[in-house]
Amino acid sequence: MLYYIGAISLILIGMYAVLTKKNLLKIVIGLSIVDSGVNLLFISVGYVKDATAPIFSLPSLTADKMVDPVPQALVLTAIVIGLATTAVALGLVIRLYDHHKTLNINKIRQLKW
Amino acid sequence: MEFSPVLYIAIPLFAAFLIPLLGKVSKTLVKLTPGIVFLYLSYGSILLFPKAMEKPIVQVVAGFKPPFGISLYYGATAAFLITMVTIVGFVIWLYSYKFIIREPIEKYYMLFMMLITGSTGILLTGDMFNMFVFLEITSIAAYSLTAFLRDKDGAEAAFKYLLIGSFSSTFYLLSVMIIYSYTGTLNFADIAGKIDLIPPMAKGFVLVLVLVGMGIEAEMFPLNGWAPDAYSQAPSPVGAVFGGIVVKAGLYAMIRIVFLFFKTPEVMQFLIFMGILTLLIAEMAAMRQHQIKRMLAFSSIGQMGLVIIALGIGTMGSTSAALFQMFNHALIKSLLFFAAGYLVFHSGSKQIEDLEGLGYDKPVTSFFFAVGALAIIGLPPFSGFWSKLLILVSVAKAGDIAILLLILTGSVIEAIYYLRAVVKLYTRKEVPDNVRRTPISGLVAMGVLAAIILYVGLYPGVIEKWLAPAANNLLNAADYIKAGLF
Amino acid sequence: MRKAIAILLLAIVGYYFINVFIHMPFGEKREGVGKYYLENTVKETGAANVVTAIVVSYRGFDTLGEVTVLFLAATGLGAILFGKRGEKRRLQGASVIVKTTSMMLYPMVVLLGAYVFVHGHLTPGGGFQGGAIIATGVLLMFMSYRHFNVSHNALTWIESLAGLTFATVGLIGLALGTTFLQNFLPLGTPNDLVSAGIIPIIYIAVGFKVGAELTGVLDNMLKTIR
Amino acid sequence: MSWLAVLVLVLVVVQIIAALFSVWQKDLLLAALGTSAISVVLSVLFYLLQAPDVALTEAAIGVALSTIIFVIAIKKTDRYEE
Repeated sequence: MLYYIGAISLILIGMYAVLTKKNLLKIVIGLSIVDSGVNLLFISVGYVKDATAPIFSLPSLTADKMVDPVPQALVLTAIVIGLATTAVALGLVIRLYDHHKTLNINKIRQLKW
Repeated sequence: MEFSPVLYIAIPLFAAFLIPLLGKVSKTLVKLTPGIVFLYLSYGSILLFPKAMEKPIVQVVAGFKPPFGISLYYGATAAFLITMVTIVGFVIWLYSYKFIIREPIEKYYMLFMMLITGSTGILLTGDMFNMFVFLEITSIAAYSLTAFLRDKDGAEAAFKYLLIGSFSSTFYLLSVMIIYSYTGTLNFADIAGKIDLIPPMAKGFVLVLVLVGMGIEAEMFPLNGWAPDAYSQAPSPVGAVFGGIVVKAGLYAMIRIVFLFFKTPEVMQFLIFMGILTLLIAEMAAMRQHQIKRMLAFSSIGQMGLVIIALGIGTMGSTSAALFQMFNHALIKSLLFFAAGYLVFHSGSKQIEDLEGLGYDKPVTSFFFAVGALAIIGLPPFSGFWSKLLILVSVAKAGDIAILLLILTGSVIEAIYYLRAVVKLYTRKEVPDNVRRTPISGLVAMGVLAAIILYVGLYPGVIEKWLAPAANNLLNAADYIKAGLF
Repeated sequence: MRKAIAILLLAIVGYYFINVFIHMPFGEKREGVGKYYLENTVKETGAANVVTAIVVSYRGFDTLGEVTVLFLAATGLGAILFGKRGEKRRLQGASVIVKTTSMMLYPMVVLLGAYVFVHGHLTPGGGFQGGAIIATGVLLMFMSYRHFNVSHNALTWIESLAGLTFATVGLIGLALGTTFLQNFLPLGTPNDLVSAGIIPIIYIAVGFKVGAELTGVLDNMLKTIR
Repeated sequence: MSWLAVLVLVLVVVQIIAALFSVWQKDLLLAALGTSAISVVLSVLFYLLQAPDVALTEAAIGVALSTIIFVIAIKKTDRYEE
């Protein structure tokens, strides 16, 4: 339960940053915090009490005493995708800074938002 | 080896990984690759098309039966839309061939090919998380291509798109998570059978998450703020891909999920309502635009609104009309973007004002623009006429006069601003001598699209006979479940 | 004003979140595909690590897509930052101690990365983690040596060949009359290094590809002139 | 409450503080380090949730690479938020 609360707080804090911050890099940081929150939420959904990791490294481990492996596999994918998005976002930030010499969105806005 | 639906993804991916190596040999080879890929895929689609119309082809990946492995669901609707995507994709490639002269060319072609492949994947997949992956492929290619010209506005539009797009994917991922936590499965057909395991509160939340997440891709009001900027700042062929292909994929995904999991009268009413809002607000906004590509972008949003209305009505007739409209819109909007791309190039300005007199200076390109404009308004003898007529008939049959009138209002506004642009084009004015010509490949691309539009307009039967199975496949959830979980 | 709207919006979202998750069972066993994977993975794929089996085999198609996402990000970053490259980095070279340490650490880090992805089907970790570790090692060298450079040619070759290997392994399955990405090699004994059919091949390809792509991303960003 | 629950509580609180810190910190470099701290805690939490694969990924990607690309981006732009 504690995990859920932590994860949801992360998501909300990240979204708050994205919605209110004026600095481009801050917005990207907010996005990455949201990503972390979603990942934590997903893993905690797959958790089973008193179970082990889903790896049959010892003969004594049995299938009915293991956590759900599917969320783990999906989060693995999601983390990498999050990194890809962050990289592209930061590339765009560098480009924008190059044009405007500022990171403040209020000074950048040319197109209507 | 028989053509299998998985090749829609596998071959472009293979080609994309090959492009950097080909780039070391020659640039021409790189430029030709996407064309060959799409030509081959179009050929495959046409082979596969009749089979998929009879019975959905469910292709298993990695040899595990659904729901344990990922399966691709190539049903009639998907077949209809994917065939459209591959053909339009080929034509857009043809147009790009001479249009894109800016380096890095091999990166452009790679991203361009993956943008279309990602959309194909969204249309094809039968697995919820797999759809997320393809959504991300599409989005990342789209962000990069929006900023491809590397100017001020391009980077800004791309950043805006990225911001909204990240919200879209986060929401979608959250919905996948909630669904998985209750049903324990990710396969669409399997989830549809177990949807009642989700308690009502969570189900409502999932619905909101999906509508917001996919609504952003489908440009539903009020989530479409990214679209006009992205469309107008991206290179023209990319604008055509956005309007012709990516939006269709997003809309299909949203409608597929809603129809499979949440098909209640209230949701359908809500779709109609949102469709009307999208249509009217977008058409009104398009009216006020001074830049031609922004006008096209808003018109594209408006057309999506029209499609959402027709899908929301949810009868057999309206659904097939909606699919027909999607098909027409893909062709016509691509044509308009093609023509607008060269008109902007020739006049050196994005403003509609500055197009004055180009109709005499660049007759062929302007003619194609006029054809596109008339077709999208819905005048005979072009294909746009039939789909709009079918939508109106189906709305009238459903007995809702208010909706009918609102659609007509939208269409009238649309007609006004398109005709305004066309009239501007054909107003006589001395234009400074312009030696730049529209290259042959661009003209051929436009010609092909115009020919298809005219042909379908004269013989609507060629498309119409496929609409019934496609609409049936979209509407009939029970069949989907049965086919998806053999 | 903007903050007030944001807080209001987030309050609504948060309210729904809490309402949904307060009822979500935590730490309970669940029926569904997860259970099936736990019971059948060793038998069907020969991999001891169930997560790896899911990532590479059951949901291998996702992984192919994921590799592509990373590939697109590297390509897209190259396109966005194109023309902004300067060969001169402003970064100062590090001190002798740092340099020597990195020189010693570098091969070990790369080796660790390789170990992680070669053993992906047996122990925690795999292609993505291994690739990321290798990229970190390269970064170490970037940071401490001003003139350290990776060959672009080599990166392109590694990236492309690894991607082609993945796609080809998939297509072989199709060509043999089974399905895309289906295993066509013997499964071997679980917990052996050479076991689990095509899983190690794919994960090694993924490891090389991810390593090359992330290095490319870092290189692209580092060499951008301000 | 077992010691494990206390540990989780502490970690979650640290994580939330780190998130708030990186959102409100005006020095972007420190904010980026804040996200790195979030990832470290996240990685430990993943380990406690019996997900070693994901913990390893988060450690390699979230802690190291993601932070580094942030730092590079900050170096190429402005360090302080206005």
